[in-house]
Amino acid sequence: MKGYKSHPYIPNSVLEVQKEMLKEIGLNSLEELHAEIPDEIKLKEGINLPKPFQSEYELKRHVEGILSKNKTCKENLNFLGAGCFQHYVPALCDEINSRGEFLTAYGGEPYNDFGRFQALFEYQSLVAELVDMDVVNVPTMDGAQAAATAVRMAARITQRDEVLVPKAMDYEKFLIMKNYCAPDLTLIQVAYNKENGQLDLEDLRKKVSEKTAAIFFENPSFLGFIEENGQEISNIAHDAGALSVVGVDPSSLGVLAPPSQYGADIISGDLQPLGIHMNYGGGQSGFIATRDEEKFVMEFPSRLFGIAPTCVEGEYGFGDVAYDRTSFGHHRHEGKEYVGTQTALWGITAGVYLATMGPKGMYELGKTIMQKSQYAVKRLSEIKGVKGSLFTGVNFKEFVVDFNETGKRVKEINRLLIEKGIFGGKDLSKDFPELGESALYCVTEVHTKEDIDKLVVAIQECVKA
Amino acid sequence: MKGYKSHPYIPNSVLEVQKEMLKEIGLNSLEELHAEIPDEIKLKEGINLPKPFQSEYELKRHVEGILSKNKTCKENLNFLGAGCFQHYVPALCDEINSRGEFLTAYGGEPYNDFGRFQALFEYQSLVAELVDMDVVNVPTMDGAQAAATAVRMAARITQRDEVLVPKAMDYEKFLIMKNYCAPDLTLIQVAYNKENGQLDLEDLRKKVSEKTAAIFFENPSFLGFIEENGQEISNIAHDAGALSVVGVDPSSLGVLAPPSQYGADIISGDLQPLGIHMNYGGGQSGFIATRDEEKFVMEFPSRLFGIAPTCVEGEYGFGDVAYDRTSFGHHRHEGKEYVGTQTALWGITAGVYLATMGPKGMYELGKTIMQKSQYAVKRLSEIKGVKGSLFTGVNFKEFVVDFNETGKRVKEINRLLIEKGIFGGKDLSKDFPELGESALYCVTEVHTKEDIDKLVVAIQECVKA
Amino acid sequence: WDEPIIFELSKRGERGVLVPQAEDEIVDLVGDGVSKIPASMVRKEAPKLPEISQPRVLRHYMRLSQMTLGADVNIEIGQGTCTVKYSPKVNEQLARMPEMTELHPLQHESTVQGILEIMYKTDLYMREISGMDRFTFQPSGGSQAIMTMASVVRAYHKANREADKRDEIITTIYSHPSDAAAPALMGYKIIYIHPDKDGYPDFEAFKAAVSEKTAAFIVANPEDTGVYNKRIKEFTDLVHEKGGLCCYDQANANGLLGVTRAKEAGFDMCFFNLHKTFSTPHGCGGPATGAMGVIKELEKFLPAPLIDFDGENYFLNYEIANSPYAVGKVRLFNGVAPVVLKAYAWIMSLGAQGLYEVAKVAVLNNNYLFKKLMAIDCVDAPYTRGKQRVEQVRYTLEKLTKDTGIKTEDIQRRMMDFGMHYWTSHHPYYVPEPATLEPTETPSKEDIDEYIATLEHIFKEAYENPEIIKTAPHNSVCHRVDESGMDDPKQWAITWRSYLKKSTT
Amino acid sequence: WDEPIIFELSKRGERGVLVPQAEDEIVDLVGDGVSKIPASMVRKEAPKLPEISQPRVLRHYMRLSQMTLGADVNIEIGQGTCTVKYSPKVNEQLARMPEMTELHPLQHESTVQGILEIMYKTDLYMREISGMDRFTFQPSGGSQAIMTMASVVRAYHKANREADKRDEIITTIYSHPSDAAAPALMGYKIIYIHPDKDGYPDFEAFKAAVSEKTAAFIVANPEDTGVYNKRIKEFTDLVHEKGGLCCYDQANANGLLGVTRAKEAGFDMCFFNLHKTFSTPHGCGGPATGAMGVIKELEKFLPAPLIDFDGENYFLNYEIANSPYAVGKVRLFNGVAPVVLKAYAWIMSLGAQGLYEVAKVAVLNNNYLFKKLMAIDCVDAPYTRGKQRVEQVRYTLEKLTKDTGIKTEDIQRRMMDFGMHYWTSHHPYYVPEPATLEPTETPSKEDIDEYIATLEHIFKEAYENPEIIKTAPHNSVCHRVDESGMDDPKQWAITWRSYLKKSTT
Repeated sequence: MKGYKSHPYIPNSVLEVQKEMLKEIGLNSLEELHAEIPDEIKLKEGINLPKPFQSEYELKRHVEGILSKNKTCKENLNFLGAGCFQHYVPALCDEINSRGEFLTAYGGEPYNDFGRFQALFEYQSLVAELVDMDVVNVPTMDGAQAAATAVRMAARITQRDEVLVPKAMDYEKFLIMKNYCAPDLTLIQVAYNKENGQLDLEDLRKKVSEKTAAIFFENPSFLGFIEENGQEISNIAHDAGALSVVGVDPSSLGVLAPPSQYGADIISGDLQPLGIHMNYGGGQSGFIATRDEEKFVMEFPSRLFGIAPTCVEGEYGFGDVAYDRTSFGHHRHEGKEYVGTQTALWGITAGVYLATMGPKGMYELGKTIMQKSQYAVKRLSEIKGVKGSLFTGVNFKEFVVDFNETGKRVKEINRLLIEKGIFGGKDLSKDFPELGESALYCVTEVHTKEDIDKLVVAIQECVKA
Repeated sequence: MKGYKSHPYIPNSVLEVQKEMLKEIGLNSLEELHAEIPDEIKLKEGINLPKPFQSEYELKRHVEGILSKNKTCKENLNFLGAGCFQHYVPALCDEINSRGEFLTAYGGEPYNDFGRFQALFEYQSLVAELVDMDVVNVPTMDGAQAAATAVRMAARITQRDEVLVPKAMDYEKFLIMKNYCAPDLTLIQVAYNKENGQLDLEDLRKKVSEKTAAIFFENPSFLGFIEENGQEISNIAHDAGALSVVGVDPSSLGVLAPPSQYGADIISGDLQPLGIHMNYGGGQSGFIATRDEEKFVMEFPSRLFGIAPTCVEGEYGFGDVAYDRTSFGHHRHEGKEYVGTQTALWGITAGVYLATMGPKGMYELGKTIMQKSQYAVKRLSEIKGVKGSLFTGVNFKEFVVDFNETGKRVKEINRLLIEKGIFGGKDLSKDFPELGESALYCVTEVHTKEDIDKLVVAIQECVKA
Repeated sequence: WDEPIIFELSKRGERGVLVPQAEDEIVDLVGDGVSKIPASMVRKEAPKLPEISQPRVLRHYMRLSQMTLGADVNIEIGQGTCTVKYSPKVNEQLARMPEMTELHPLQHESTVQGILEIMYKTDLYMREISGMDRFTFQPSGGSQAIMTMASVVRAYHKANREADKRDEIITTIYSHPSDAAAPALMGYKIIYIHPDKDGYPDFEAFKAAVSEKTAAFIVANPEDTGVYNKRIKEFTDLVHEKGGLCCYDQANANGLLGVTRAKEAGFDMCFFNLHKTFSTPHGCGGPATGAMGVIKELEKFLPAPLIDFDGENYFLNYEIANSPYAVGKVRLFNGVAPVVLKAYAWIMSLGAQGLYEVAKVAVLNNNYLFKKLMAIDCVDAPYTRGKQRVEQVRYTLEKLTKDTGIKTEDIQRRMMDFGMHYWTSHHPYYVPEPATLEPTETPSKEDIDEYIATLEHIFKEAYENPEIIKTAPHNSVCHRVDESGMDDPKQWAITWRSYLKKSTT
Repeated sequence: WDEPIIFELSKRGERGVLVPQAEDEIVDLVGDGVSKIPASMVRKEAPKLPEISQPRVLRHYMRLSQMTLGADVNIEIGQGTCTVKYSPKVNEQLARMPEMTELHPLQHESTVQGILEIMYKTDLYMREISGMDRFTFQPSGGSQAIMTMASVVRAYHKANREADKRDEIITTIYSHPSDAAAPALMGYKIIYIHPDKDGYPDFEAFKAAVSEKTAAFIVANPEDTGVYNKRIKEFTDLVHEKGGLCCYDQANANGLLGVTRAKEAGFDMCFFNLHKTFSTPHGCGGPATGAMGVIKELEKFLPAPLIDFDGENYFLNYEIANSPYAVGKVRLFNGVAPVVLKAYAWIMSLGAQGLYEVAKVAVLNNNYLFKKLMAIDCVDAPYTRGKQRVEQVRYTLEKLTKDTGIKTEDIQRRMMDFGMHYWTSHHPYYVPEPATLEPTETPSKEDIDEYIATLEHIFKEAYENPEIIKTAPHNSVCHRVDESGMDDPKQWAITWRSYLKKSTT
């Protein structure tokens, strides 16, 4: 019989066993299986793939060989952020998410997958404290998806179809939201204040209307600054009968006020900063939080795990809250959006992170980041022709470095930096042409003073070169 | 109060909790603890250690920084063996021995540590099949310790006090056995045949006597050759009323006969080749095997886990066989040698390895090693002045490369090889001065043809240089 | 373990991990950093996260993990349609190397040649396996892939200026719920085709449904019943005739690898769930990848970037997807690279012969299970009598329920007492008292026999001692949950803080 | 889980992992390799190892791991003398980096500067912590360290030409059994000192025992009872007066870190079990390290090599231990380096203040537990009434046994029903119906309270429902084992093959 016999991954690839089982079902060979598939569409030749490695060792050595061509943010010094952040991942996070039980569980019930339900319920509860809201969902794909769903929820609640979004946001995130909201919703961009980067309230007031379902803004913004007028923006939304939807970086919430405290109705964000490795972008994971009101809860497309009593006094059990909202419920495509495999393991990981960090850890994290990024801005500003921060106002973690007066292109500077083992900030010249040659730098708790000093010296050299 | 408060590793380092607990036991401060220790011997100043790292991140980065000074056998090409071997470690081995439950268990009972008992019982049983013997112990420190205990067992059984050992053995192992057997036993070295390296039977016959407790020999020997006269040596031992004790490399037993089949009464060896990383020598782990006869079993100092029925029909339970033999039993120092923490996790790992490899895997492993090492010998012999193998006869995994005619010292060649990213074989010139400038090379399944060819080219260049 | 909720472990003053502080020189220069935060944005009260020492956090989650029935510890047959198969540990080891985990997605291409090579080659292999011409790994799950397919459909018709007129998408009731829900979200009207009496999608109904309004046909084949639509080519031909596109939900293509492909069946697009068909671990529900492939003609509508090779270097290609109608983007960055890496390693450890073996054994295991279960009096499976199923079967316990009153949900709870999964089905239950079982290629014959024996034991109980089933589970981690509050806003509690509020009033 | 013995999982033809084969070119040149094996040495029949697929091997060991009560999952108080504390996961991560695992011990020093630096610095820190002048990490467990101490004693007296006359080693009954067994193996006559009525080693008896025949005094302090010998300096002085050496068993120095040291108490040698005092994980019983320190005068007898620093490079120093009487070697290569690495990381995360905190909290926890347990009527602890103990206490349940017939072993088995450890004591039981409990610094107050409450619950059962204790365990992984065959050569079965032979006859 054709096929790869006695393969370690396939117990029943043993020929004798196959014969025995085939006999049991009245067949003589594996080829007699797939009888229902018409010959015309069966492959005659088999597919054309490279010869498989003949041993686990060779496979491992091969893949390690390929991976060794990557240059990591561990051996190099990385200042890229822009939605994916290099934070320290406590050992417990990896320990737990590599536990085989969590790694290979999927869709079991609250009885046999009790730990999965509890861990995700706890994740919901922990993020809820961080954002000071009563409802948080099982994680969605990424922060962009979370934002897209959040504004769709707002549109369903308000029965309106325009969403105001900041011009100063990640262009890729904008594209994701745009595609996801099409064809039902229209996204309208609100300008930013050229001075301090903040949402242009005048433009906002101009664009808000009785068609506005939601005002979506971010804090800290994509360009890193802290949006000061959160409450005012929320008021403008509410005055117009719209909802205030805020995207937030959870790593900031030890020191920054959660959006719920300045009027947000729905909060979205990305969990990746909370104990999840960057994974070339594979660590993204979105969350959405609302108040515990039926009109909000019933608009979530995601699963929501709830705690419940069992038939034994004092025992906790878990289950799905309002399951029939979802596309897994009886209404299928008439449920809310759709649900499916998203990023649960990262949710569990974020839970481990928050439980490990505690309130003090989150405060210190925020504080250290504030200090180190301010230090970097200050030191970079000392370089002739470089402005450490293009905007006035205070930043969290990220800031726009202005290279316009150096006469060098960011692209060129970054190329030179790579040679020095440094990954410079994201080049903004394409998505934000109005900012000229500027780059979005990210500084977190992983950067030591020495690292920042090294960056400053390197940029100095690049600018001179 | 002094000390490091609110440390993550020490829950009760929280000041308030300490006060509460102190109050409970009628004290006011931590300093009032240790009341029983006389002031004269209490430290006044505290000890002088570096300031601890203030975060897990800094600790990790610091240690990674130090470790990065190591050059590994993964980035480089390693041909060192001599008791510690670079084999492929299947992913399952690391997966299982990093499971927190196994990693942090210790001395529980067969009820709550059921898995530990079963895993170690299975390890014993798996090694038993490999060596074709009925009794195997819970692992001891390393192969040298196993050999030392094996000959001590033989001495107790025979009530004699001389042990014959091969001259062609690891000098460090010899020292370990010598220290461990002193002052009761005398080790007498038996010469080897200069031609083929094998035990000199003439010399052996000369030295064996009614004082001989055991003839200890190794197969494959330290110098890598296969000892052909196993049965004859065992016969000589038995004829003299001594026991035949054989040290063996378990990775050879898929293709080589186990010593039990050529007369061995006790087998010893090191488990490190069976799925355990080299760990700079930290992966060593010894085993001892005998027949299931009371006179052997009762001489083991180690724990021996046995299978037993429970009060539930058909259920397996586990326990200690003949516990009172050990120094943990009622006889304390009159028990057999002593017992304590040894290398249980490596025993479990070796069990996983053997269960994963199966009979076919062990055969193929042996075969591949035979082929690749023969290939290396052949190719090395093509280099002018180099003899791929100094001895005639067949080798397993290791072989003595003779550089005498190159006019170069092994030390120098190895230095040059390091520059090319190759770790050459162990320099034998110190421990085996009679072999001149020769080195013990090791080739296993991890070496590809390309690797070996690279070595050959490199040595060629070194020899010329 | 009787483990508390994590908030109950909190003790004021305990720390789980210490965080780096700014160096003294930094503090000297910038101060405490936080004083600069605008007053309106200062957090006044710390978040009420628990304060727990590190060993206690660890113990908590270790215990929770032990209370989770992952594929690593149980016989996976009972999670039908989910294709829970063995995820090799070596692949996990590889994906956890810093050369994978410590990469930022915006690093310059020259610094990520390794992962780009892997993604590029996996694309090539996927093309071979499906017959499609180009894959994107951006969709990070099956549903997102379906949404992306619907987006491409929209883009395609827009480019052809037919978007307005084509507003219908046809699917079948035994395709995944997302095959309807995701296109519906993208604005399409959904038309469901029901099965004919043999369980095949009803061709006559289909003919009636296809028209100039048809934007696309999105379907799984085999469907959740395990029935393979033999006339699939007629279906796709018909759609093409009318100008629509054909999208293949191959989330679970486990029974077809190397046997038949999307291309031969006439599809323009398809996607594979790498965590189903290609063995990457399910992770309690992601992260995942819905690798989506299209024919050449549709390539230009895919979300950007695609990964390409110029003969020397791998690079992110933004040029291909430059149609003004292109989807743009569906997920941040470049998808879940470690998942692609694991799928790559899996393919490279099996090759063409191995993938064929996977499909054949998955189908063999399924039909063996099918045969054995059908021999049990109270088990039946509607449709295609006497014919083979592909990789799974949807059974019915209608007779059991009639005889004993025990419902499929009761059996489900009781199975957990034996440490096994058992899945009923997606809602609504078109098959009465359904159970969907899918053995994949991973269980051995002994495993399957054990699973069957356990079911038989429970069916026997149903007739002899139904009470034990109704009150199950007995030996699982927790007892029967009172779900009565789950749909009641006054009672539901989605977070601990909400639970505390509601349980005190 | 009701998991079979691994041999029962075997299925002919299954493979767990594939092994590299020689390349074709190699085969062409050397053939099959195995034909060259001398006929006498060919294995004729393959070893009867089981044949099992990879997922099944994994599932087997995953299940066994879940059935093991490691410190990561339970409240560790019940393994007295074992000092089972928290082993930080970050240390484990570090020790599993290839820069640690993939080092061959014979690599040239220039290629292992990192690990040598760590071992060298750990030596320096150990010197500070103990007051000794040089450490070796070669002994790979406490017992081997004791054996090494005895070897150094022998070497020292040999060098002084007193070896023949000094053939006695003195220890105490509450020191570890190996403190007697290992020196006995090294040829020494063992003299045990019993405690006086207060539980301190009897000084009068000791005076009588010390003589010119005394080679050394090897002792733990505190002993297993948790009693600290206050007059220890008088003991060591006396031994020195008579020309003997003093060896300190500090396997568990957890209660003394930063409080008092071997040096001040007058010892010439000591050792720390890194898996006890310095938190490296116990690994089901090793691999481990018995870090052994000596005063300057004894350095030259240590096993070689020692690790040194020439101001620029770290190197293996074979010169120091060049006494012709030196021990030579006790373990292959340079000990268990990853264990040393983990201890280094632990020290660097605590510093002097942290080690002091460890000792204080370990003693605080112990005395808190002590106080609470002594308040229970049926619990007592002989010796030093009303005084503090150091890090552990040996209790007696004599009253309980008298009252109820329930013995300490019965309590032990019953504790397992609650997922907790409980250790009786080393044999022989000098303290009747003993229990040795050691909370270390790891459990929280709540953990200790829970442990106490569980014990109280069981004691109550002993009076009210003793049967449930006698037949325990009920909820553990297996039921009461019939140990009757364990000492019977006809019945014992140390391997599966032996079990099969014996159970069929």
